[in-house]
Amino acid sequence: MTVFAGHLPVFLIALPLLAVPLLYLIDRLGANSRNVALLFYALMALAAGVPWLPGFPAEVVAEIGGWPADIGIELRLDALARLFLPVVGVIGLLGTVAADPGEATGPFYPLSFLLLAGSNGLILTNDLFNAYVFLEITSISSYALVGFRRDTRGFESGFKYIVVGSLASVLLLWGIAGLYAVSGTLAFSRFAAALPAVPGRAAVAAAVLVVVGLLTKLGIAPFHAWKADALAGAPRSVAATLAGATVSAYFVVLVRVLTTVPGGIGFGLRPATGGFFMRLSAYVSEFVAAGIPGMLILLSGASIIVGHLTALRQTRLSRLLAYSSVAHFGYIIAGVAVGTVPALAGAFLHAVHHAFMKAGLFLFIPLAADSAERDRITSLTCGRTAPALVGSAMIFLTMGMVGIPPAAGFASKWILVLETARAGAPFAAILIALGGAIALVYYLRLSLAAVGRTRSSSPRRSPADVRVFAAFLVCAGYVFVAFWATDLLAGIAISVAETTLGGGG
Amino acid sequence: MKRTTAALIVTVLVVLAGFAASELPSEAERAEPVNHAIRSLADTGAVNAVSAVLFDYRAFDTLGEATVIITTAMIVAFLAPQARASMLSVRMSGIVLYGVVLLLPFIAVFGLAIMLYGHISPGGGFTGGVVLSTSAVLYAVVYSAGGQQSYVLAPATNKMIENVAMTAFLAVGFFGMAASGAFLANAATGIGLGTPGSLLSAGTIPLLNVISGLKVGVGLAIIIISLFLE
Amino acid sequence: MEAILATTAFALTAIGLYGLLTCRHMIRLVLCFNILEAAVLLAIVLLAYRPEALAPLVRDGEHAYVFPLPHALAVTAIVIGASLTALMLAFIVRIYKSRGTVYIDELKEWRR
Amino acid sequence: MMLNVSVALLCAFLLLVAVYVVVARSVLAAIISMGVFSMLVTAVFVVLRAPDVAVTEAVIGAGLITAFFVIALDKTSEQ
Repeated sequence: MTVFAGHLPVFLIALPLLAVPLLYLIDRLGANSRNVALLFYALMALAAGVPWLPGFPAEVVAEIGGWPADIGIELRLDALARLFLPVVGVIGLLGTVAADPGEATGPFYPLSFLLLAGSNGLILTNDLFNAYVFLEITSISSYALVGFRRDTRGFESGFKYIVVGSLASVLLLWGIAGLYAVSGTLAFSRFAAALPAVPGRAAVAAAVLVVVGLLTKLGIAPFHAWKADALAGAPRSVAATLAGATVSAYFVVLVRVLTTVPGGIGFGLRPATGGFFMRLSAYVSEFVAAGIPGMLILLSGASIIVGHLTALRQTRLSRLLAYSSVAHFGYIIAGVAVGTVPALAGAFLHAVHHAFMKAGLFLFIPLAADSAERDRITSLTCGRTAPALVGSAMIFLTMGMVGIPPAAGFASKWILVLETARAGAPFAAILIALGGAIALVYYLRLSLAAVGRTRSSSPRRSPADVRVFAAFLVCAGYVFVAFWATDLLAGIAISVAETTLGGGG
Repeated sequence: MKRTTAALIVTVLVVLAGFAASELPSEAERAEPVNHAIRSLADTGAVNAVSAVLFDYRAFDTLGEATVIITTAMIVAFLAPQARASMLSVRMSGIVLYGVVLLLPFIAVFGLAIMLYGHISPGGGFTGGVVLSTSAVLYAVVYSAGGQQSYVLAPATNKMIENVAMTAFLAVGFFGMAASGAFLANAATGIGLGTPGSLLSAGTIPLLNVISGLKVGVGLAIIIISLFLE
Repeated sequence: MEAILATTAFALTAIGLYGLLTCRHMIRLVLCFNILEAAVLLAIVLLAYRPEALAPLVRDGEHAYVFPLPHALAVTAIVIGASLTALMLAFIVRIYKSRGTVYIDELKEWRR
Repeated sequence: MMLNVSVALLCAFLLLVAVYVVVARSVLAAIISMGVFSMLVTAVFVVLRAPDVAVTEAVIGAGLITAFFVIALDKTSEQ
């Protein structure tokens, strides 16, 4: 068990890479590579769950080439990785299973595996530059998958995504160079020891560049302009993977940077006293003084406002969901910026819940729209396969997005509101609560439009439909089960947050 | 965007960056980073310390980097239309044709040399691979002018080499894992490091040099030829 | 000398960013990305430089050598940058084929 | 001192070429000056005693990428 456990981080990255020549070989032999790809992907998702088995060590460190972190690269399977590996694996699997066989031609499955390898690498690596390399693998595969339909819209949104993503990469590279210049190391686990506890201007600027690069990849306002185009131009199953799995991997790197670089998070904002305007000016000066957490709080507030208000005006479901993602990552980043253990736990919990809810809603589109192109909210219906079930599951998922009780989104959002308020960022708390109200308006509109209208044309059922249906139901089922398992999940999230804050800083 | 606005934004950003960089910690305050060059000869047997970092200390980065090339080649080949298109409409003169034929072996040998001597002298797998791909592309461009397509290696062969190289890279990694317990291990596997400076030294580094060179060269050849076919 | 080169790296970044913000032609946009990339590479390689240190071709233990790690990072970044450039250009060619323009402000998806 | 002056000249030339890449009327001129730019960056790498980076930049930056650009320009300017 221990020998295997020590190798698991490497296997989680190397086996998806090995899948690329494997699929090529199967194609050459003339067999259908699709089923093999799905089987292999399912195995990888299962492998991502292995660290949860009893008896698995709490932290596994795999030194690549036998070199320790200061001269080589280390993979580290810690609590944070343990939490997010299954999320990435399962949602990636759902997206791959749900792929339309007409669209999933050519290098689709190899690219899915590269996406998985990149995401797993991002989650596992303990080295900033190695994270950059995996970020590029992940990004390049997602650029390609966004343009995969080879139509004008796909190409244009793909190109926009590439331009913004490359700019983010350049910023990230500058930040990496800066952090190496001030600390002399690239390993996350060594930044704290290599930098003074009160970092100088150069260290903060380098960390800000890295953080801004990652926020751009996450799609936080004002760096979110690419997100709606990319998610609307991509094939639906790919959009589910990108909005759920890939983003989670970027988020893990962001958390690793913030918890290991001095001046990141881990100290709360001080609550201000006095009258409203006094408090407001105190907040403004404190944001400046608070450095990176202050910047994160400001950006998260901007994301919540911009995301929800733009989502309100959308007529197409995929764009609505993309802007809603912007707002929800605003919530998550607010929790991260506050930086206390419960707030961070709330952020992790919401990131996991949001990944499943958003993936589920993206999978709703192929069930509800006539064709891939037409996802206008007013033209959606509840689908060919079991309309009542699809309709109620969709309503359940939207309840999760808004944060209404018997759905999973409620608990995590509640924790975020309470903890941001308690830790001295009441504006963020108010915005999160207000955002829920705005979200209620547009999700209600979606539900009213989609439910109660059955398809007039003759029902057409294809095997692909059944697979999308199954993947969609898995997401909805997660949202249902997770609500009743809130205590368990919150406990896990709190222990992850404790180790993340304690181990890094 | 208006030019003045752009200039203003850029000025503000650069002033901020300069302000930040003006406070770089001095040599005394900062922990001196590890200098791999001090230990690389003993650890890996490679004279070229950059090669030692690329293919031993941080070989995982290199695996990722080669994967990036493979991904790009896959995508660009997929984006290029499947229908046959002419590469260049002009026909090359005889002088060009014979000149290229004379030149090609030299370019190929040069690329191979850069690749094989990567652990001894500057250069290495990536550079050598690019030079090799240049020769393949030169051949394809010159001899495909005027409509007829001809390649040194057919696109299908290119693809096969790429996948074989990918498997080989991972196989070297798993060999290290089996022999010493660490993925991509080199000296720890018990492989002899040889005499520093000779061709067969530095353990797995020359092997990885050749593998990544093939991968990069073939990948870039696929990319350029696909761009031509667009 | 380090100060001159550091200033050059910052100035190149400024030029590249300015070009990114003002250029309409997509190919020129990609050129600007390459300038930005070169600026970062310059900064990274500059981190490795120490006066009086030799190039990292180790002959014996008596000399001081420049740091090989940033060089390796720079080589990796160059190759990744080349891949990104190829990808962007492939997308540009496809956009030209289907839309008939090379100017970003004439793309529909960008104006929403 | 000699070195400083020559590096300063090199950098000034580098910046000039970069500005020309951004402002040049014709895209082809910009692409070709990008090749020149890469060669100048290569020279800087040699000065900084980074032969590996210099070789890679010369082969990829000045050779390969210029070829990419020329092909792409050719493909986007045909009627």
